[in-house]
Amino acid sequence: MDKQKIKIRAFGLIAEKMETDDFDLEGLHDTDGVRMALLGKFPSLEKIDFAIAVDKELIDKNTSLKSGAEVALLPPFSGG
Amino acid sequence: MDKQKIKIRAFGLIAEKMETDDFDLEGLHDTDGVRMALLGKFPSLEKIDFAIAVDKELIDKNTSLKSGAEVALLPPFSGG
Amino acid sequence: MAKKIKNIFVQGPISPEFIGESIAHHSKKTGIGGHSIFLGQVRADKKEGNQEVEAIEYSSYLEMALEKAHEIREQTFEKYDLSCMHIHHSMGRVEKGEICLFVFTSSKHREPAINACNELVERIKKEIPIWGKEILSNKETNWKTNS
Amino acid sequence: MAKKIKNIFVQGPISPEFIGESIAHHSKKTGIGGHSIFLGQVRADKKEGNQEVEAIEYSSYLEMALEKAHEIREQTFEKYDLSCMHIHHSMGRVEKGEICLFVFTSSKHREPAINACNELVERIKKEIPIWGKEILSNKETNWKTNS
Repeated sequence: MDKQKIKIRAFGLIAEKMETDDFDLEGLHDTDGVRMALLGKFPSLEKIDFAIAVDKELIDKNTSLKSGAEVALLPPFSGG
Repeated sequence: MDKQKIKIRAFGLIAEKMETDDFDLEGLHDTDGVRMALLGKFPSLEKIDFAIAVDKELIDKNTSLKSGAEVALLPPFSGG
Repeated sequence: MAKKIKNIFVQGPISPEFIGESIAHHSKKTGIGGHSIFLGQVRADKKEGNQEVEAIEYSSYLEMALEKAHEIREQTFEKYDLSCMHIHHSMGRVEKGEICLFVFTSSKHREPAINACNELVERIKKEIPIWGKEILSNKETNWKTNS
Repeated sequence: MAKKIKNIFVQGPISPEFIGESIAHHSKKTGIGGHSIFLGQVRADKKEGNQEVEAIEYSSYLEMALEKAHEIREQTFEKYDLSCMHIHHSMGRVEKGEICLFVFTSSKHREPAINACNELVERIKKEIPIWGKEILSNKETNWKTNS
């Protein structure tokens, strides 16, 4: 069995829609896989614009994940 | 006798050189005349860059003066 | 060798007294000729249904935000000839009329301070993971968007 | 019909507390989203003969300065969509490290406040008849020039 664990962190509108902001996913090896798993679990995310950061770095294409990686779901920033 | 009176006001370096900042001149009818009279009285002004304002408006060419006009001698501004 | 990462976050609003004190701290730095300051203030925007923004509640991806702020800080010091740079952003609730962002730059001549301050404000809004949730007069909420 | 001409001059330095209070006064204006502030501070420049600037003594052609400041003020309100604009400049002696110029603009969105503040600083330095006499450590004086 695939025990690779990925830590998911959600913020802003995404956390609100998921009703959680911090959980683990198992058996995923890249960010496209994470995105698919999340859309399966939380269909309402489909309509929401968000970026992904892996270990605090924004990514702009599918990125492979090591066990323990932190994948953050980031709606558009609105500081200031 | 020509009694037209012009009020002269001097500022900054000009006032320092003249050792006065407020006096009247008589018998002058334009700013070129004022400039000549002042250079005669205060030869050290020759080397100093200054602008002239008539009744608080900067002028850039010879300007005729009514009696009672205020002619200000303004070295380069250095506020701030 | 890495420089210490500064905390940019303040709980709640940034007080005008804090800003005054922050300015006062620079009077010993007699090489400074100009300071540029930008302040963001929570606006009571009108929303649909005659609602108004009462407050904004800020949250952040803290670890990433501090790393990004550090990177922006280092790059701005590299690019502009600055004597000082200070960035403060609110977390948590800030009422309308209160200050949520304070960017403060200082330099010998005015241009670097002014240009750096403007660039910092743009970069903070675009690049730092902070989210504002508007609290409306009817207690409903709305996620703020930056233009 | 003419608007009242405001006094922009303050005797001596502009205190950081005054700046803090001035910021605090805007918390009731909940249509404001951004403030831009520029502060000029007296710099202890090195001069010939190992002398240093200790203070600057400001003088002005007061009547013309206030008229010009009023004109700049009206033109800036015309050009930019501002909620507020405040200009304060010192007269008399200001020590090194103290503040001699305080320009403060506010607007709904940040751009007008920032652009107006920058333009005001440039115009104040170029167009308002104010002169600064630098007092050096050996008590000699030197008329400041703006670059």
